[in-house]
Amino acid sequence: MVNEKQLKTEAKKLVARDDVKYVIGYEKGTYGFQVTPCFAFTPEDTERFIFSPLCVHNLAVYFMLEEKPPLRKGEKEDTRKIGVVVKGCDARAVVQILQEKGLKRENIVIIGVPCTGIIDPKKINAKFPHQVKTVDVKEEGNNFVFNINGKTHNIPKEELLFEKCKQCEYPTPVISDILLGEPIKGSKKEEYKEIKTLEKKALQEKWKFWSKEFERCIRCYACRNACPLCYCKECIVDQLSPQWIQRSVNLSENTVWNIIRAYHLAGRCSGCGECERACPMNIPLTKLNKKIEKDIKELFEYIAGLNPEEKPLLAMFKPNDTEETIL
Amino acid sequence: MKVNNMEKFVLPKEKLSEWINKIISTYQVFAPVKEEELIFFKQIKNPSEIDLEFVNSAVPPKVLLFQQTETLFKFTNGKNIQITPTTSHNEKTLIFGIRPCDAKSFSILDHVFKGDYKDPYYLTKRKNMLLVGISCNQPAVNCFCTSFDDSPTSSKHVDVLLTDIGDKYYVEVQNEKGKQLVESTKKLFTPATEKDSNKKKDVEKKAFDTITRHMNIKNVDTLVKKLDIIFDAPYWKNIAMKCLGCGACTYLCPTCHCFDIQDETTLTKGARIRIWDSCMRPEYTLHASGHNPRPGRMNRVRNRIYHKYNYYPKNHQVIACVGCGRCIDNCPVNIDIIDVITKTAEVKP
Amino acid sequence: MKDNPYQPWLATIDTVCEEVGGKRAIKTFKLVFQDKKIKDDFTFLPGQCVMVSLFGKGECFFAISSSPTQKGFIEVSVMKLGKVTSALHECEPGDIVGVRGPYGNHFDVQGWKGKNLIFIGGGIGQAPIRSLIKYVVDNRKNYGKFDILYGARTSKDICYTKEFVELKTCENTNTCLSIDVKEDGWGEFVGFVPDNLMRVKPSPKNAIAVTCGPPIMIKFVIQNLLKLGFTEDQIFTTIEMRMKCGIGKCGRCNIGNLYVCKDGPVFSYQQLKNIKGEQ
Amino acid sequence: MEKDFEPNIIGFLCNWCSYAGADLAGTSRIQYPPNLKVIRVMCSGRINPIFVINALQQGADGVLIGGCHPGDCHYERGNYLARRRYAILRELLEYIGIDPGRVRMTWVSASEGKKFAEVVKEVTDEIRELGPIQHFKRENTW
Repeated sequence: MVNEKQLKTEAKKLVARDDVKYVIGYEKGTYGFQVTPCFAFTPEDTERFIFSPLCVHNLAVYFMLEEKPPLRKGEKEDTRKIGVVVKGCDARAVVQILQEKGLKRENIVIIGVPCTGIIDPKKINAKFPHQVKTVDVKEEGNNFVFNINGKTHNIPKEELLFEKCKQCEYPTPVISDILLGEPIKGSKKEEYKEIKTLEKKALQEKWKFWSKEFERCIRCYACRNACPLCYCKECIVDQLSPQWIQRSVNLSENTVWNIIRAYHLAGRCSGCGECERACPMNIPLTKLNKKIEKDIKELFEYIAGLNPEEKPLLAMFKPNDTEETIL
Repeated sequence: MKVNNMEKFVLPKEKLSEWINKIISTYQVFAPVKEEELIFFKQIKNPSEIDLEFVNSAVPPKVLLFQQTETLFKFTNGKNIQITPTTSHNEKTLIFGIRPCDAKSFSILDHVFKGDYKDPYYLTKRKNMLLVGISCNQPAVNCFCTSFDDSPTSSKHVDVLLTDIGDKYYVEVQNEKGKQLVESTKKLFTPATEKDSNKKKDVEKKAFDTITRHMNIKNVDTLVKKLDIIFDAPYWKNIAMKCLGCGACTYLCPTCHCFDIQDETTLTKGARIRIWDSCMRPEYTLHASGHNPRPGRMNRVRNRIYHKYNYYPKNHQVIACVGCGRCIDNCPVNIDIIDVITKTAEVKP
Repeated sequence: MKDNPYQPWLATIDTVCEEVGGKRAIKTFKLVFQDKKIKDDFTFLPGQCVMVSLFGKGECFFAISSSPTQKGFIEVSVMKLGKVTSALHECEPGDIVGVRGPYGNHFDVQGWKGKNLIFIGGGIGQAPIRSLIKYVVDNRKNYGKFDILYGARTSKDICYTKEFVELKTCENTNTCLSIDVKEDGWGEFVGFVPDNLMRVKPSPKNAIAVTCGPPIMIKFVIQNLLKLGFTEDQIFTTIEMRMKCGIGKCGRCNIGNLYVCKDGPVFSYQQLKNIKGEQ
Repeated sequence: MEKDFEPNIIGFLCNWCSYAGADLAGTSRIQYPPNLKVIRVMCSGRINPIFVINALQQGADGVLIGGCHPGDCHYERGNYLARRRYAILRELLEYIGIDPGRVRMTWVSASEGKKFAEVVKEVTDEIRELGPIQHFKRENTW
């Protein structure tokens, strides 16, 4: 894991620069295992920065949430850069946004953190359900070490890691201005085991599975808002004319919403899993995203978020793309 | 309606199923049911479906009164328009296993839906609904109902409250409605002894002690005034920086009542429906002209908090928060309402 | 009151009057309730609003622009902007709409008896003021001098043109129109409404000023009224917000703890200044 | 399954090739099933996946997308883009549990009236076999 001191020093230097507006990192949360985004406007603010295996958030989302109120008379646009701390998967989201020209490279500064895996908050909360005081975590070999109420707990990493982290192929940010520590070579391989199991099931089984999941959806759109790549000015569900997806909350509309959300991320999703983490109804959204990721890898040999110069998957083609199912 | 001499009984645990079976024969019973590790209030046919090993249901039980999608009325589409009102829900319903905090939220929502204009959809359901609560023996990490002078074992807002005191339930009848319910199945209950009520007191004390997070509210008026003063403080902007505007907090809040009204049509018919909406979305207040009175996340986050802790007390003399902790549990970026309100004490205008 | 506040009464569009053309067209719709009893019993006061629904499209909150003294119908003036208003602009006489209301508070026409009234309107903001003007003109003897100021972008953007011509002949009434940009053949003031106000300089003595229009206009009109010596409780305005229910439940039209649909839309400047909330 | 079930199929046909192909099939009096309801679009690249999903939602039992042959697109690349989108959508729908036979794509040029009729027949037969769609049809329960 990253040296926090180095992180603070680099962030401090960055905030102090005239051309940087603020730097987004992580700080301790308000209780238990929570970590929360931290906006550093001054060098002093960076003192609060931390980095631990509890830093789940994909901070790239804040680039797209930056509000630009209309300029007043005589006011000049603030073109200062925004700095952000990113992990491997977050960096791919940034690349993807750059690729789509949603952001200008010169407007951002990226502090890259080679990541050794993040703890799934659901798993850790299930282990220590009544933890009020904030907890520090350290990584030692293949264990996470927690110091809770004076007692040390050693828990194997495998038990607590996010599923996505267990198969992460790009632990080191593919893009960064400042890289903290030594890059980690991705040694794992994404094998889409879960996806393949589900794929093999009979159509009816699959529908039974998904309809049960989608039925729970309350359409709060937390999945959309937590996603750094869902940044359309007007989302398709908010559109009134034509209203493709009705506002009624029922299986039909929920299914369409979930299909379309996943489809809109085809060839764009970096697999950070924020949608699933934000979902209060525990809908396994990564299972949808990963399926598309797997398909495009197989069909078009394309992996999202690796090269900012490349064209987006669905904005280009190869003359010999698959024709298998076309009549 | 209040029965002065609140009657207390005990119900042996093994007789619970029998009691519920009796209730099911006269009421539509909604009870906590587990689905994918989450608890939902669903209609049950059999007591075995009930799962009482939970603290908070995923979606608050307000969904049973103020449905996420409610048809207001139907109409025929085209030149000759005719309106058909929806039939009112006159079935007798009963929520079994509602938590005292969620029950309190109904009392809070009543203010909105009664008001100058009576909301028939909510009120008919409310009128026909009995609440059988269950005390919270093991409050969760983010529970803070005690911050509002309430108790995890309070029977104030339910008709009947059960408290798990070991091998039996301690039953408190709160009002006439609850009395009738118990009366009709009197055989199963025995009057509570002093030992039983002491046991309940122990449970209450234990539950109180389990709640370790507190929102620092000395006095509602002081808080309202304080919030009035710091309305323009940069504090709100700092909190809102983190906010993703996802709206999970509002959908899962037992006292949030905002809704949207939309028309849905086919070629020949249509309906006007009411669906939950969230003040965390920019579209919520966007005028057709393009003007938005709450353009920034700061305005929206502040509005959500003020609505609960300032506007609502001003209008209805009660804070619109019951301390269930759902918004804290489900916020993806750890915006913690306990923290937000507690820290306002130090904020300078 | 009906049992169900969400359910509208059916009304037929009687006539459609095109006030302003162009991209942001304005039309005035005269609506007659189908049910005779409601038609006779529907009462309101100037400043109040109704929810007009177009079935299959949605509902919109409009100020009633006709006067309570005109019985048997109500009028609403609508600018073509969103989904519902655009659809409404397609409507023809004979089409059916839904109406529910009246909602909100009203101008204190009783309390203002014997006072001089100053009306300052801009663009479509004239709609609630038109209702008020019609009412006070019909009860002319109860009120003092009238100053009517109205401004629009160009002479083509002026609503209720004919009625302004009639008002000019009304006794003890000073009607001043203005347009923002100079035009050939325009005989009246050229400039913004707040500037016209400084030119007319109505006296604050025993007077009430009512203003409605675009937010930016209201802001400067109020500033200028204060300069002219009006006190905060002499200035009244109406506010608009996005609304869905109209009855203080859906939660979107609040300014602080007040709901515009229920506690508004008429507010005195004194009230507005003291509420903490976004406008 | 009902015995005499006749499927409703929505056809999104591109203006320059498939639609002309359908026209030719008509003028050449080639018989093909009447189950296909055609919506003309300017290019197969215009077809947003939501069109397809919405058709299924509103009661279509199947969808047929028609475009120009690769290389023949009036807008040079529209059909290539559509091909990619279609491939992903088809996989995704199958993953959700919807028979991929319900959403088909075909290349029909303006001169292929006969091919058009054959494709429609094949698709109709296949969907007739699958029966009415029972997945996420909009119910409008109100």
